[in-house]
Amino acid sequence: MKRMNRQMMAYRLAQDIPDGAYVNLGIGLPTLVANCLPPDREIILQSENGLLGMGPAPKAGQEDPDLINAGKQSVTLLPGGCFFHHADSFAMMRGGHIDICVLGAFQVAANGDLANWHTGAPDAIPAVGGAMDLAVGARQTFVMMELMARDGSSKLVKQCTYPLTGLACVSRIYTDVAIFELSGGRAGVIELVDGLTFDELCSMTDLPLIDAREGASA
Amino acid sequence: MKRMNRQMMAYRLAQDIPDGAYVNLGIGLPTLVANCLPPDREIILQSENGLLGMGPAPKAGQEDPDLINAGKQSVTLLPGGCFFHHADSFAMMRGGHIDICVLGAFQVAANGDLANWHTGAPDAIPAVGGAMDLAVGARQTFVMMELMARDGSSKLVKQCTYPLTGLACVSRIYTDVAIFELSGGRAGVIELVDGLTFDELCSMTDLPLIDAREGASA
Amino acid sequence: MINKIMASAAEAVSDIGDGSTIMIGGFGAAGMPDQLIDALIDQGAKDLTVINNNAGNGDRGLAALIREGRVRKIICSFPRQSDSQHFDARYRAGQIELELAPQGNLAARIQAAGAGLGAIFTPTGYGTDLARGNEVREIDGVMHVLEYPLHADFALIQAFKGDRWGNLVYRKAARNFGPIMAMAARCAIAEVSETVELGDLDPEVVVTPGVFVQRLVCVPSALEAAA
Amino acid sequence: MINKIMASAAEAVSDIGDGSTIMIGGFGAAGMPDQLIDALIDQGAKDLTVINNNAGNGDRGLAALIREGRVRKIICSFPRQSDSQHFDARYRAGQIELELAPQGNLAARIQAAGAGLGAIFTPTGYGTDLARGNEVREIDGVMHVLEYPLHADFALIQAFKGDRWGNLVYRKAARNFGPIMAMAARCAIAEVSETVELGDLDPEVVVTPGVFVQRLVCVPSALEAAA
Repeated sequence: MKRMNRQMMAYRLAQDIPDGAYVNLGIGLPTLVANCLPPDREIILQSENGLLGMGPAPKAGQEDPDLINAGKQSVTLLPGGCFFHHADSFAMMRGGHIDICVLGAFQVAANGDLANWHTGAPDAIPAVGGAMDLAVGARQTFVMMELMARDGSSKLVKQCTYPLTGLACVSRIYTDVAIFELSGGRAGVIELVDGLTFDELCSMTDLPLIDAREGASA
Repeated sequence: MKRMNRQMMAYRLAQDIPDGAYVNLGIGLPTLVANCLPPDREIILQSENGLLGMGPAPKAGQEDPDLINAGKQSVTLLPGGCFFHHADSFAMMRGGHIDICVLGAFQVAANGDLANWHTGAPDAIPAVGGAMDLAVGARQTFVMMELMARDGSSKLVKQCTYPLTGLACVSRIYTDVAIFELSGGRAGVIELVDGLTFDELCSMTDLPLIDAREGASA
Repeated sequence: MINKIMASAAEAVSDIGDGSTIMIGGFGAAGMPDQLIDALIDQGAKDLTVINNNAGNGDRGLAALIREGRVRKIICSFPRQSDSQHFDARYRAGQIELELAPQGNLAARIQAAGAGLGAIFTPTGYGTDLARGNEVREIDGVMHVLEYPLHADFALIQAFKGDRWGNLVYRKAARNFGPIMAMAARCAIAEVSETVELGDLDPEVVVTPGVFVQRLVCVPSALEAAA
Repeated sequence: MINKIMASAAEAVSDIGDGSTIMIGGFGAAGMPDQLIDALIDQGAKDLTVINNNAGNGDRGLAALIREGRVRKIICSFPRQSDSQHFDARYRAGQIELELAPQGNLAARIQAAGAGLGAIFTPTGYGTDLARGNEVREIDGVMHVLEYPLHADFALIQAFKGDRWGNLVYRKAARNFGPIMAMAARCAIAEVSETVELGDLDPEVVVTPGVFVQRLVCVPSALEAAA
């Protein structure tokens, strides 16, 4: 089995974003997708802090402290981009105007429940940001994560044990070993990395998966 | 008794608008106030259709179809004025940002109830516009009206018989014969035109009025 | 490549079906998308529910749509005006349904739809005939009524300039309902006086970000009319 | 004559009392009104409830206010960051109360306050720990939670340019919470990089109409910092 690294995951996910899509990339892992967008497509990135048409990082020395993304990193604005206030920014999300958001996750349940904001550990300082708004507001919520946690457990679960971000909101999960489509309360596998069998994947997740790959018998 | 004409009423009311006030003048009679504002005060007029800093009517031939007031008459914009959309415009009113609105009325009750949008006649086509928003939203709602209706009845009443615009929202009434301050469910008379006695006014309204003129014993 | 600019008003409104709910921008004639409405009249869609502040002025725009008998119901705040004769006639003949809303609640409900809110408690209209039947609640000592968002299938609006991403700027008080209607409709269509190259609109002054606009069409004559 | 321009940041914040609720603009450092906060620290007000998106970054602005022990409670969406050490320390020591809100609900509640709404039903947060105890309701098949407006005694915001009537324009993503916080506070105070003559701001591009701003103060160094 050849696991994908994070860059490859980002590249793979980016291929599934159609031309003309309005996309919000969550902080952390999803940010990598910005650099992998197919150059022949026009994809418009929204940043929760009031940018539409966000461009790549500026050249060294050209950073502007007033031009940052949700992760507070310096960015640029493409021609055709614009600025707006926070209420309008979240109206974009909550009002269903963003086609796709990509979020990281601690856990995703087969029914689409998402946990990505708080480990629930008693000494952790919780922080939620815009995750809950994106999870329920975007037309589609994609998750990008390694399938297995550091302790070897699957992050795709029957039921989340971490505090929830949103209910039944995730439609796809892009992992380092497989891509899952969540629908009707169940997880379908639509792609596997080379060298991994469907049965091996099932044993990794301990979940009843559906083989939904092209050509697979349903 | 020397009744005030509409121009005099507008002039009298304008004297009570302080420097720096944000004011919305309803369509009809209150519009006259715009031309009577004391020239030594800076008073900023809001128009519900998205103008702040509304100026006087333009010179003939300089009308702009995109620059109109709530009554759809051509206006101008003063230096320092600006434009905004309807949701922001009514946020200004409903959010308590407008100091004074001036409205016309069919009836006002002593407790401040206002009726000014609909006669209730079965063949009338109702139209409300921004009256209900202004009535409840402005910090103070002034009414400007002739005291007596055409049929000789008082428009200041114990209880409105016309459909209501807002409850307990009017604080002052500027009429052609007297100025009333409404407070605690009762109407106080704070000014009378020359030649009219307090008792004569009481008989005109058929209401228990309070003599709240300067120097009057309460 | 994203290009929301359509070749004609006719093309822009071609898929508006009978029975659609349509927001139409404008406060009186200012901001009224006359050319899109003319195209809609030509297109023939009927049985429409229209959301506008008024019920048409004079003989153009919304007034013409009403005159042609295409509007089954209108949701507005101020139908009765000196020049609303086409609405008046149909209303008195029982040929058009009227839902009257206080103007600020109308705007707030449109904004709520665009922002994905489920409902709002607003003080406006409490205790009046226009909130009869609404759920009421006292909040912080003030009585409020519950109002639901107003969504639409299409919004027809007028703007000043636009680009191929759908970014819009408006002209003076013609802005009125345009920005919030664009947000509240499944498909927002703008007629603009001028289309400009991407990047020509200063990102600080864009009023309607392109994400809220699905189609725009350039109608130069509106510019001339305004000049 | 209306002149909302104050001589100094110290004068602008002089009447902020102990126990006040204060909205502070900014998303991270962008839009953070550092100089007003410095003046507030000098002024000495304590026991403050602060509404901001974060809980301070680095050693300046809100972070400094927290470090000085003036903040009793913070309402925000994203306190924990790599450089939120001053908040982290006080939070772990039990010296500051945290009310966490999803960022979009935070923005919507601030906007609702400015717009005079009594409450809103929002889908965000339903079924999560952050909406535990909130009234819930299914509307059009979607579950919503009831959220109440966030009002403030004062808003401290940063803008780019302003005039004596209080009209403001912002710079890039520093706009963030400024426009809605100005609307939600009883007294909104803006620090601007430049004050301009009345009429110098194009009426089409004013982002915050002056009616929402009570005081402004020119802090030219912010311009230099941004340049």
